[in-house]
Amino acid sequence: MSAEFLYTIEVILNGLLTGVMYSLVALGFVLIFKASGIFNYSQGVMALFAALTLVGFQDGQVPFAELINAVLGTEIHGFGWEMPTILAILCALAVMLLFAILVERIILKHLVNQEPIILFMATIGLAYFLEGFGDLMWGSDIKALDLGLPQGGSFWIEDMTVSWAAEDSGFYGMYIDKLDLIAAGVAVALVVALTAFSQYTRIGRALRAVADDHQAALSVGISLRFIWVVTWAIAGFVALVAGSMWGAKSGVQFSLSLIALKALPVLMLGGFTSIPGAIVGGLIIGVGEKLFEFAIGPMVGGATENWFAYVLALIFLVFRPQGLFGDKIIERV
Amino acid sequence: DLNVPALNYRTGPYAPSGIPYADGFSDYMTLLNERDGGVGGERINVMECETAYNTQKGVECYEALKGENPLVFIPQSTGITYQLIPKASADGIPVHSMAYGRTSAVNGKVFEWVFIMPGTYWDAASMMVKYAMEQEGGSLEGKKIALVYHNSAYGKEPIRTLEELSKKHGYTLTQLAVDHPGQEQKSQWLQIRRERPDYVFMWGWGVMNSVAIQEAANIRFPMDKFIGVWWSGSEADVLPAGAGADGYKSITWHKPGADFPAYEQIKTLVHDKGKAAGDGTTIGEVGYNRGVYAAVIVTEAIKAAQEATGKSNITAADMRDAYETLTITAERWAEIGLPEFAQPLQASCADHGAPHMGAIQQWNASEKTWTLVSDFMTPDEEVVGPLIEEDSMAYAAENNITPRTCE
Amino acid sequence: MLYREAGDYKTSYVDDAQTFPIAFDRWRYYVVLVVAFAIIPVFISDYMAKSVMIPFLVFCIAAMGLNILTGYCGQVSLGTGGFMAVGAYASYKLMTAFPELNIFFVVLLSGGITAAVGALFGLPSLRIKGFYLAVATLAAQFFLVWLFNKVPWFFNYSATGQITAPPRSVFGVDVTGPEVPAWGAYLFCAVFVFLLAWLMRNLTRGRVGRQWMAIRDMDIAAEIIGVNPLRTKLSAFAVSSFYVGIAGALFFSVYLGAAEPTEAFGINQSFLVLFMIIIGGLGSIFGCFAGAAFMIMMPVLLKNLMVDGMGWPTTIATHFEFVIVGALIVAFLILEPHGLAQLWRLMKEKLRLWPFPH
Amino acid sequence: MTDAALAEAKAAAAVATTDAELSADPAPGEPLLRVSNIEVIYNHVILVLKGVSLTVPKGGITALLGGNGAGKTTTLKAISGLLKSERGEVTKGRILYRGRDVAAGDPAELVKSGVIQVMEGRHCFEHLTVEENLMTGAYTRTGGRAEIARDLEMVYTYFPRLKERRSSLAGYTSGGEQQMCAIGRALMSRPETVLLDEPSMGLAPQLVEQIFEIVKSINEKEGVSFLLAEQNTNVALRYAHYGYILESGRVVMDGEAKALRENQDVKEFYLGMSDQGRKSFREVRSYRRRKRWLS
Amino acid sequence: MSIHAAEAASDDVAYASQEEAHGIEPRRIGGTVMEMKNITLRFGGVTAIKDISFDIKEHEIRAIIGPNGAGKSSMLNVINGFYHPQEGEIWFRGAKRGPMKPYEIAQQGIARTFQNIALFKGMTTLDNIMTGRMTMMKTNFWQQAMWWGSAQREEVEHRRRVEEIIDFLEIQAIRKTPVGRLPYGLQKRVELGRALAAEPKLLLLDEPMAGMNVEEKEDMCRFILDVNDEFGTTIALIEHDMGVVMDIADRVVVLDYGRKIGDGTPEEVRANQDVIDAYLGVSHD
Ligand SMILES: Nc1ncnc2c1ncn2[C@@H]1O[C@H](COP(=O)(O)OP(=O)(O)OP(=O)(O)O)[C@@H](O)[C@H]1O
Ligand SMILES: Nc1ncnc2c1ncn2[C@@H]1O[C@H](COP(=O)(O)OP(=O)(O)OP(=O)(O)O)[C@@H](O)[C@H]1O
Ligand SMILES: [Mg+2]
Ligand SMILES: [Mg+2]
Repeated sequence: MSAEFLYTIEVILNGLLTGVMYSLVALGFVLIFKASGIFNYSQGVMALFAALTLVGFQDGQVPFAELINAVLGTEIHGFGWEMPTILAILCALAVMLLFAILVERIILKHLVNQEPIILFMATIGLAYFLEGFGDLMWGSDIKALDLGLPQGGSFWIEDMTVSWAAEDSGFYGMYIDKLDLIAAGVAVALVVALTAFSQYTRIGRALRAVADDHQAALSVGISLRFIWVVTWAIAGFVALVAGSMWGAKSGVQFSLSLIALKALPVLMLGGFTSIPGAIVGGLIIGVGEKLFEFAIGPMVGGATENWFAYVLALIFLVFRPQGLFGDKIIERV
Repeated sequence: DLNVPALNYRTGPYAPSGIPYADGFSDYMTLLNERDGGVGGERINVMECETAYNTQKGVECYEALKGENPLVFIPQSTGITYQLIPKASADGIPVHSMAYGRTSAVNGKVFEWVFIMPGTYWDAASMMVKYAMEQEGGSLEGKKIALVYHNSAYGKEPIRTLEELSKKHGYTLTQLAVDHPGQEQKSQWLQIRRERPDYVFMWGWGVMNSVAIQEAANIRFPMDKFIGVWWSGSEADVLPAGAGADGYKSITWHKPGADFPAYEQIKTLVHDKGKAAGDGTTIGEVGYNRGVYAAVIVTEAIKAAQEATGKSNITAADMRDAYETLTITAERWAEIGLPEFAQPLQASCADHGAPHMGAIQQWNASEKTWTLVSDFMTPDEEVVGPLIEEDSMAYAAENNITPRTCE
Repeated sequence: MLYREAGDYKTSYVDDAQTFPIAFDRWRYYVVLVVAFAIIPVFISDYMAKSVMIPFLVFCIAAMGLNILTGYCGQVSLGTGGFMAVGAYASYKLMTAFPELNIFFVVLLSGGITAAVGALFGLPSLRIKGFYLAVATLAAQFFLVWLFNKVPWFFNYSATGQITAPPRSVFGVDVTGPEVPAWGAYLFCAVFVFLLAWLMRNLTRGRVGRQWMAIRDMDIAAEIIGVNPLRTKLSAFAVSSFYVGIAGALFFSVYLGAAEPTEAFGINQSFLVLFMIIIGGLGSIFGCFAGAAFMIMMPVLLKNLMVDGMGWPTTIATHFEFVIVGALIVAFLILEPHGLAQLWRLMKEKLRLWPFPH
Repeated sequence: MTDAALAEAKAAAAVATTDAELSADPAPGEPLLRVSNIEVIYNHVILVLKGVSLTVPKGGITALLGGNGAGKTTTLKAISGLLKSERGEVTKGRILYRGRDVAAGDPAELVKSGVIQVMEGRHCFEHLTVEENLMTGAYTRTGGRAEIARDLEMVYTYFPRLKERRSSLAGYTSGGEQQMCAIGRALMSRPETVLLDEPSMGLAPQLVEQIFEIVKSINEKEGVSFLLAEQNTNVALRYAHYGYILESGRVVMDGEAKALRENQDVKEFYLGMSDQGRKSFREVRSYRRRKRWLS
Repeated sequence: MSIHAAEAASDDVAYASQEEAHGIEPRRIGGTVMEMKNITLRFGGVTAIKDISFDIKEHEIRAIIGPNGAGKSSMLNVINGFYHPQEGEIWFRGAKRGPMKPYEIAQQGIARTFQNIALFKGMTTLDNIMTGRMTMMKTNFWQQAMWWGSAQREEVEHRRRVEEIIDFLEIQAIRKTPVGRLPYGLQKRVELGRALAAEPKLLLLDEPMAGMNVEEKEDMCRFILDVNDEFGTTIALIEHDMGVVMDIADRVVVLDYGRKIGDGTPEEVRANQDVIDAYLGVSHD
């Protein structure tokens, strides 16, 4: 096989895996949208917040240290202990659950039956809040997140594939990032579990009902409050997963919240309401943007990935306005 | 009191880089106030204004502070610098964009109010090439250099210089743009893996740096051939990559570490008294040292201005004049408790960017320290000089400025 | 009962359709005009102009633009930043290519160019709706910014891609460049705001506005009763982009003076303008002003209060600023989901009844 | 009903409303739900209900009649707690169900305690299939699957048309099919009290009868109480036991259904009968009626 | 009675006599305005309309009735171009209609109301009715932008016409109320106003009287009859209240499961056994 060809395969494979990383973030969006019709802008910030909390627990940081020091004039920074990873994850999960409850109590409860754009706006307000709050709580410096997950190319795959090309073609073997592989596994597991949950359980059906019509859902006795807590808690869990995967790559700091922007085209392409759509969308976007950057990028100066992902999604949408797997947009009079 | 604004960014996407700098700058000023009662009998009043690295907020800070007799603005962002150059020049307040901002503003004939000490991006690019050349035994003929850059005005700065230099030294240059914020760089690094450049230079910023270093480690690119510009070489950039970052290099214009007498004094006179600007943990970090460097330049200029005018309460115009004639000798560095901290410098009417010198530092991941691995170098004037001349003259023409002669 | 309409009879349809049918409102409007054009310019300081008034005015225009599209025509757009960039770069190219052209016309032309670009990017709106469209407009946002960053022609081949506005004047008074007097820049923007608000009122009170609103409220029914959806949506995109383009041109040339696309016209800008119109009130001209005032002045106010007033460290103050602005957005939405404009209307309705509760 | 009798009935109702304590476990015929003198304001300014009182006895079918905008829907929503989601508020008065004040409660709780509303304007879940729509009705039920499946079959026997369309998205079904779906959905919850808002709207005449037959049979067989807001006065009064007539936010008349049917005004305005029998809709152009109770 | 018999009976004489039976002068019912020929409409597996043909004559009130889900609303949707039938032809005013967009059809003079009210919720009653006149407004965009002058003149002129409709429908009091707040019945009336404002040649009404009590239905009937009389508007009407249909319709077409099971005068239809079985059930009044 020619090296060119193998490189293309490599790009495609890596695109697929990167796409799965996007899907992890997109899943959180889909969950909340599917379950309440809310386009949750704060999903990215939630991922950041979850990851910050995880690192905070791991490193034994004192929450609000900066504020406490400023107000009381003290000099505290840490508890001086390090929490085992598992325990830290559990604690972070508990925090996300608490967060879900508070969001419902303080915000959503008052916004029943509002138009989608109003709810969207409220989540933007929430994002603002959480951004400031997360920084206040954990500080805005960069933190390394070590969950003990392997990273870097898999030697085994490289060694296995290096012989596929001619000796002197300069082919190193396929590069596959181990972290990406793990993320892919996690994402697939999540998708399977969540799809089953939303499609085949009583609560899952209620989730979809709420998304369609808040009032009608109330009228048949579905407790919006309960449903919202459930979905936001699950979304918080997904945010934690996404936040820690991405955090392992880039460190945990503010920019982590911007991964939401990479998830949006995925969401759009897969359909806002489809959990499997998030994965398929991620794969298409991942491959599409990587291939474009690989093949066309050098001709136009590169850095095309950000916009190309959106344009790609846009092209799909023109043919399928509800995304690949999204719920049909019912147009009737 | 002497008012020195500090447009810091302790929040937002670049906070990890902004925090240590802000700490260093303020701590040094506090030290002077505590130890010497300020400069020339006047206490220094650092007016912090949070920009979050955002241009609009930067402009607001400028407008809020310009009425309070500020001596000099240090914008802390290339974007803000571009805003301030015309404004501050009109208002008669010097702008010190310390190794960032508009490179051609180093030409004092055109940009009377702008200072770039200790050097420009073009200096940096040229010195990095020089270093690579030394490593390769004096020639880069037939070598490949890849530039990974932040897709913004800042990131594009070195391209022209590197292109000129490639003509001169015969290497080929591959440019790889990374879009803001740069969380995802798989394509770029796969390409690097494919093309196997001999060197990778990086003009990165924020999260892009740490991701790039992580990716480089992932593809097992030899880290000692991976050199970042000075804004891509601080603790925040290498720490997230952990052990993988070991051996990563970057250019710098001052020594790393906290091994200076002045730092001891900062610890005892500032930190121990609870007057630290931050939480006191950033001391000795690259960013911190940069803050100290900026503070030294400012205070030395104040001192010079006080000496030149004979009064302690100087104005922004005095400050400008002092900047233009600023001299800091090696002895002076030692005198202020920072021996060999940075190179001696001598600014002039035409050259606002002295001393134009840099050295390469390398990261040791196990000890979590930077160490200098080269001597201080000078840039290739032959290449950089004409570029600066061309760009600054274009600006002058566009804005109807008649350059000074600087006799 | 200060505020009432009793006794204020209208005898013609023209009177009945006027902008401020209630005499008290009319007077208040005249007072605002006098303050804006005669009093503020005399007293305005550099800080007030540069940090508060000019950004406020510029964002009023952008908010009006987006409100036409989103508030009146129901098409949510997140491409505002990108369209502002089009306005900015258009004005830069026009200013440098035709130095003789008066800046007033430069700004108008920039709006026109942006309108064309906006209409182009509005094409998918025929098929794509709701949040899908919102996300799709991000394609415009990212693509435009990338374009201005990559194609050297747009920034006149300068080394770094930064663009700087050359000095230009109107009636001998500088409005762009470094030597601008605060009142000059302020008035220049204020005139645009006034003209564009008037234009917006005209467009939204008649046939065009009704077509937009019909599409917004129920596009299928609108089509069935005779509204051409393509023309209507595209016209909304074009008019909206015209406003946003003007805002971008003013933002770059009068307010910032220099810009690079990635930062000044990033996605944050898109969101900021969207906040404004939602907080202010969708489908309301007053809402644009209220929303812009809220989003521009609130942070400045908070900052001054916390840092200068209470002497808090800047970091903590900034974090709190986020927390407070976020909390306020949510609080306002809970209080009145239809924005400040609706709050204002309800207040007026209550005032009319006052002192009776119903 | 004579004026005197009417006044008497009103006085009796007033006495009853002051009697706050309702039995938590009423016997058939005793008040199950009581609305006392409620006032509802939308958006803080629009006063819609101006003191409405009514009582629903256990095991009874109570009709709520009245013209457009009289406030029927608002009354029902006030009871079921859905007002809050429309920015409406009960500012005065009390709503007691089984002796418990439900005005401030969670709608879901109310459904759990057996009160379900069929909303005006159908409100099906568009993106769920007809069958899934019906299943959401059983959301609050804790009984076994078998029981739910049995009830589903029952709904399908009531509305065979739904069975045919069971797997199509509710959003694509016709107006009448959606109406059946909404009613069927409510029945799926095995309610104790049903608030029916315009069940006959958009249904074919045959089906209207059928629906009321269903109501009647459920009422008789299972003792389910109904409060129904209806415009189709004719049918409503034939099946209801007791009726209230609402006019711009006030109860203007109430009484046994039979008595109401005999009332001159009701005959004329709600049943379309005049002294000469039923009028043709063609003749309406030549006259306008005036309501007596409004003068 | 078989379908053919029902069709055969539908000649002008038949309803002239019906008119006389009601003691009102016979209206000038003219030639065929609209003709549907063998329309078939499918949605995936569902066939909503199967091979239906019928016509609408000028100035008549044509009722369409049938059980729920029979395809009545779909038929109206076909007429105004929202649904495109897979088979069949539509002839309007003597010409076969090609593929057209709904708004083009509206511009030809077909207006309608909807079963699920489709008013523009964010606008006032006045604005809603003014949108009905959109197709008749001629000033261009620039004139609108300037307002003073032609745009304003035009606005006032149309406003005058709309005020007439408002007076006619007796909704003066809610002129400036946002329609979202109105009770159901008034919304239906506003919707009728919006359709009337377009001065249509053919008016399609989808259950205009659903959710009304007798008094309101009478009002609505009056409006419909007046429109029909005064403006000579042709009306196609879906309604489940048989009293109304029998009283005001000139001819009735009955659909069931997408098929036509009856067509003729109200009396004929009422006597049709198929119709009784499928739709009417036992009559109660
Ligand atoms: N969300 C709302 N906001 C403001 N006003 C409202 C709202 N909902 C209803 N109203 C007003 O309340 C009054 C009563 O409305 P309601 O819907 O209860 O009447 P109804 O008796 O059910 O009439 P219909 O028979 O037409 O359904 C109406 O005048 C209406 O304008
Ligand atoms: N867009 C669509 N997609 C799928 N099925 C549809 C669609 N529109 C209508 N149908 C189906 O076609 C059939 C006829 O629907 P239609 O709305 O015409 O009924 P209708 O006669 O108006 O009934 P009703 O009296 O209940 O309003 C129904 O079974 C409906 O489910
Ligand atoms: Mg109602
Ligand atoms: Mg129908």
